[in-house]
Amino acid sequence: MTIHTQATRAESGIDAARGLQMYSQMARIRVFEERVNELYTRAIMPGLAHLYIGQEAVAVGVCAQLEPDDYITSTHRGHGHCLAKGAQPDRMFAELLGKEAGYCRGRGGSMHIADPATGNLGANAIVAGSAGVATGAAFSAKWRGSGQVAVCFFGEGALGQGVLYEVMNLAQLWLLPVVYVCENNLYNEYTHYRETTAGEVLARPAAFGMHAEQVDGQDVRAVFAAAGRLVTRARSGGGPAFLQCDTYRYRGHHVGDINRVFYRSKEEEQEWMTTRDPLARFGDWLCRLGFADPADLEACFVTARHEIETAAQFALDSPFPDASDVQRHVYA
Amino acid sequence: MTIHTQATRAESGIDAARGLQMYSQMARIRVFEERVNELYTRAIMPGLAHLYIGQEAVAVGVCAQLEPDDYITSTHRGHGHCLAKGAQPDRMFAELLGKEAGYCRGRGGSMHIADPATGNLGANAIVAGSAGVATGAAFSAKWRGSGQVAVCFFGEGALGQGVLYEVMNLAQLWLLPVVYVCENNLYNEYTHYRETTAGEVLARPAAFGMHAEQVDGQDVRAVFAAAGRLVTRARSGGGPAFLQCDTYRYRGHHVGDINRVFYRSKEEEQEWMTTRDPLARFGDWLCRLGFADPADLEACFVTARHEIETAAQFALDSPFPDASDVQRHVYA
Amino acid sequence: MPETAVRELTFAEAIREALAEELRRDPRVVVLGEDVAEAGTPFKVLSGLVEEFGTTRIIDTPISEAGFTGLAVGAAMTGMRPIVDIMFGDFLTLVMDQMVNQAAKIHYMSGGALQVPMVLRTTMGATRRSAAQHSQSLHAWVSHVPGLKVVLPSTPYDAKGLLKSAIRDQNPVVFFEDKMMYRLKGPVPLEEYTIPLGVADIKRPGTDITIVATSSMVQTAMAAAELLEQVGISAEVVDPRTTSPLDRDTLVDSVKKTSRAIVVDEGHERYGVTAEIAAVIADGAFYHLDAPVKRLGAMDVPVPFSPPLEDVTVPTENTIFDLARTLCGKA
Amino acid sequence: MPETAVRELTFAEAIREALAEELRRDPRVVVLGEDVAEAGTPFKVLSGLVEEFGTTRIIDTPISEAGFTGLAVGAAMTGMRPIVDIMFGDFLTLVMDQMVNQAAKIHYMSGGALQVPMVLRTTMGATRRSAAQHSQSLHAWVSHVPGLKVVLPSTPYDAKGLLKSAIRDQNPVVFFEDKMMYRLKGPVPLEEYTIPLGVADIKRPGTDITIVATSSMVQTAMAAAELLEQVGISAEVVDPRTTSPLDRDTLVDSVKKTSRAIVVDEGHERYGVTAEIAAVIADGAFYHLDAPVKRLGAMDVPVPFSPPLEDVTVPTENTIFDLARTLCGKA
Ligand SMILES: Cc1ncc(C[n+]2csc(CCOP(=O)(O)OP(=O)(O)O)c2C)c(N)n1
Ligand SMILES: Cc1ncc(C[n+]2csc(CCOP(=O)(O)OP(=O)(O)O)c2C)c(N)n1
Ligand SMILES: [Mg+2]
Ligand SMILES: [Mg+2]
Repeated sequence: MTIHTQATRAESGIDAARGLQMYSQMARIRVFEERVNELYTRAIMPGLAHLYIGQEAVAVGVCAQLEPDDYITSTHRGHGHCLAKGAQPDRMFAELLGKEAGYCRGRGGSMHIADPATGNLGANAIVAGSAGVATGAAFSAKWRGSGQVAVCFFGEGALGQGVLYEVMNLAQLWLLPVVYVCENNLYNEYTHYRETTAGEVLARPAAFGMHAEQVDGQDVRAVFAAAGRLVTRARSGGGPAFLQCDTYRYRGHHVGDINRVFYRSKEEEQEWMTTRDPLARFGDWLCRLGFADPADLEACFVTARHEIETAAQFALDSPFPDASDVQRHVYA
Repeated sequence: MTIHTQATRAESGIDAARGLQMYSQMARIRVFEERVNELYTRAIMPGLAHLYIGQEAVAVGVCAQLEPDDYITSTHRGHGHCLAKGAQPDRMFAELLGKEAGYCRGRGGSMHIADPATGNLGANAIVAGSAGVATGAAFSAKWRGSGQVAVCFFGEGALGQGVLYEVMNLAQLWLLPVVYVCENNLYNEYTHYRETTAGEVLARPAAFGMHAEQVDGQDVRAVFAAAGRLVTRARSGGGPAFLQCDTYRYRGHHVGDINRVFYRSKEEEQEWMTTRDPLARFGDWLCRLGFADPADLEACFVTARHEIETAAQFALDSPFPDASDVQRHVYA
Repeated sequence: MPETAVRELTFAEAIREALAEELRRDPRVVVLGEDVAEAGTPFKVLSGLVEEFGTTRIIDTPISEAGFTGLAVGAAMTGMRPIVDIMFGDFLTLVMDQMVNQAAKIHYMSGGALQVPMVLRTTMGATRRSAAQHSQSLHAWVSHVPGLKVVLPSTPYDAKGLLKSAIRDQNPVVFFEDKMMYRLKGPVPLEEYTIPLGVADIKRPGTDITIVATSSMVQTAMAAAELLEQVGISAEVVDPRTTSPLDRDTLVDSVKKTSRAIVVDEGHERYGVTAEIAAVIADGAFYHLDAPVKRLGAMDVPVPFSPPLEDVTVPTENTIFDLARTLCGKA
Repeated sequence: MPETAVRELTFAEAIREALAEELRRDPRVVVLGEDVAEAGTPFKVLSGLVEEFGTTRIIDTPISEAGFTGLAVGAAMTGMRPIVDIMFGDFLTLVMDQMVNQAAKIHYMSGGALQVPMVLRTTMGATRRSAAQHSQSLHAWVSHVPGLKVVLPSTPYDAKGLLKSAIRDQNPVVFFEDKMMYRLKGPVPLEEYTIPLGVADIKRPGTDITIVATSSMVQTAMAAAELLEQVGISAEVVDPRTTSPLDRDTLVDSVKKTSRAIVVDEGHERYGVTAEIAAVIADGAFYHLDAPVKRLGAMDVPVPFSPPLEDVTVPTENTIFDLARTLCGKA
């Protein structure tokens, strides 16, 4: 078990093109989520949404190491993973608005976006609910000899669910090509993870003899480097691994969670946003190495805003499903 | 995390009286189980039974450290735990035969014997099924400030069940007075535990920061010593602990499991029975220290045989419950 | 309802008051669940309790439904009266072993020696745009299990009185709260009262047709009854209040009087609560029925997220009204 | 049954043969469960399969029902056709989240994009002296869940044909085998055949009363029908074979003909399968019924260990016989 917190440039293997690509992906996620928040606040979006703002480096760093046909599974806080794995914002917005043009034809909504075409086996509204699915996809990949890898994204709250331990044991026993990515954003809803989690997180996978690493989840280069190692290892038959990414959600647990002082301080939020912002840090690095200048970074945001706006408009203009269609897709 | 395999005399704190008491308790369990086997083979006992023969040192070593009002929970292989905690063979046989005089008035049978008067909260036919119950009893003891300790007995197969990890996390978080006693008899039914268990057993509790020890479960002195440490620790507010006892069941998974060569060799069985038998080893030690002579040991068996025979006869002569009574006790 | 000083409380407030009173009354009562303490649950139903009772009585847990429910079973067996909070009824899937193989059976399996006085509070109900894994009404499952009692209050008054009885019961009780009713207001007496488990309540008397409804569907049925009155049909609305035990006699007697019945419940229709109640009525009132007993459950589809789809999956006052009119031959 | 070369197979052999044929036919089929390989399960139903297909197809798992069922869901979504073995139906409690929140809903929640072609085989049935945690018949729960199909074969012939269809189905299917029937013998054709899911079978034609029965209760109903014949009552025995989908029309048509019905099932009676079927019949055949539709489920008690107690908890040919005689006015 090794712990890495910083990746050298060589290790990370990020060149200018790749760097800008990753930066724009992160910008896209942030702009997407801002727009979701706005749609919700303006009471245009039904239900709830759990925003990924602040955690962008995790999804982007990991997914940048995946092939298009590699699998991911996601959580209630899934928009970032979907986008990073290749989903398009227009069909995502359509799904969030319950429109027929959505990835799930409006049946799923924010917490259930699935997109088999990009290897996304679905977000999941049950905490740890996709641990079995991801492990099974890895089982299938190994069994079929397809060379695919599965990544299971989950929050540290999922460490409370027994099924996670059951499948980690299976994955290690059978050396399945699955990487468990634990996004430790410090909170299970409104409770600090230290109040719910005895011992050290990495000791949990280690209990099954599983290779486990920890990275600074606000440093996309570190995430990218670690994910690269673990995905390559899994793909080449080295078995499963566990990657703890230390991160932070800037906003509420969900869009309606506005008054947060009863569980975390404004200072803490401020500290993470100002000193550890994944976009700011990565942007700085890109500029320092001459891979980009501030105008390039701003251009990424401009492009993202344009794309997201067009996508949102598409979704807003799209029709709802026909109510007479409600009984379709119960059975295949 | 410390690993002990041998206890010195001083550590074990066993004197002649205590030693002979523990030896007779082990003899009683063995003779009880032999009689169960016979009742089953002669088709007198309904259902199935999972015999404890070979594992006597675990139940006796642990329960000898418990107060009468301390709690235990048990498993499908539960007769040894019941007897060691103070249950009487007559009402146990009655239960096994489905008689009204049984501990559960015949409603429970072999896999569900419970006896609140001796702190026994019940055997359980769900693997790991009593992990929650034991942890809750410890929660209750701590909450009520009663000074009681709960011991959760389970086979190594229970390491496959997620709920065990959920409650170990709770027990450690809240420092509950519970000792998880894992009887590793090498097999989950007909499958070797190495094929079902990735990594090392003790790393599992350690993952939650829980104190964990391993002992030779065929050495009742070692079990007694370790249990003493962990029970005292729990009782004095030190929190939960995990005790792995390496042991072996001499007979089949259940009474009907006669042909075992497809999953384990006769040599292996022979080896355990001849070189590590808990009664033989403890008897030798008692004699070596002058606490007993062979005649004393034989006398324990004679007494046990007499007690068990009387108990079995009582049960055989007892009436079945009245069928008209079948709907009682569904609700309290 | 007894004649006494009353105020208007919301459904959530009534539940909170029942909990507070029982926490005050009996030191063995504790509440366990995710975000129950400072957060007071995501629905804010428990807001303020931790301030009065502290974190030793209102206990935040990890996201371990099976674990803390199992812990509650053991605590209940050994002298406490735990109340477990399962945030969404959909997560009952995770605690079925603890509730069904452990809690429900221990009293019987021990021949009466052990008891499990615990309450599992959870939610039900769709149309909240929460999609398929946060909208289920799974009370049929637990109603099927001998050893469990199952409560489905439909008003603030019933919620308070039934919850207090559930907490004092010596058996494991599953208590379902429809999320959509938390803000519903209704009269609740200032004085202490309890409502026994197993007694149905005639929410509105009538002569032409009986509408048996559970939980929030009682509200929907009451609205339908108003509409029916306008077309000259007198509907009796009967609320069983507990599906287990089920007050068979009150249901059957009502239908013997009206000779027609519709059973409305928000669980899926197939193999759901409407099936049991309809079967009981069709049998018990057979010789008095002028029309087949009809059922309106939730549509047999996973609950869709999209609002126009979700809205057609649950019974409404209009679907009840239309069906009742047809049954009464006045459509 | 088609006219072709037949032999007598036991129920267990028929299941094993179905599995072997499908394992041969489709390389995507694998079997996962506890002690399924060398041990061939404690019931020996899978004996010999590992010898032919090896441990990459017949896979022993840890005692992790939720874990390996969840794994099967993911494998099914990604190109395999796993068959999961849950030793005792009582352990369904442990896999409800995987089956209900995951397997059953994924196709719908994804708007049709994903499919979960898997089979969960498990057992049911009491009177084996296995006590309350190893004797339950919990098929009502899964029958309540849209997205799942539920199969309850009653003969070796049906078991083979239905299991083959279940394995080829694109949906998650729960397949219940009554432990008490494993040694039951019956004719099974040598030639390949399948039986579609959702088609009831009239096991015995009759004119005076319809006995709808599931799983091993079909055998009990057949025995009761023999007894009834001796007293001049002609009973039609109808086996739905699948509770979901339910072949409503065949059931209702039979009762329209006979005008009387008893529904027999080994799950608990309250909120069980008998409720749904009785409600469907009481509604669909309302204008043809000469007597109320009666139900015989297992008694609503945890299954007791003691033989004289256990024996009175399940319907028998005598209880069916007595009830049918009373219903037909010939008691
Ligand atoms: C099994 C289950 N229990 C409870 C919930 C309610 N819930 C939704 S999100 C959440 C907290 C999850 O925390 P974490 O896993 O750390 O993810 P994060 O929200 O921080 O991204 C809870 C308790 C749920 N969805 N599923
Ligand atoms: C949840 C659950 N799954 C499967 C079983 C069937 N079963 C009974 S005992 C057993 C093996 C248990 O092995 P272990 O825990 O090591 O105990 P041992 O029999 O060796 O004492 C199994 C799989 C069960 N009773 N409960
Ligand atoms: Mg978190
Ligand atoms: Mg073992």
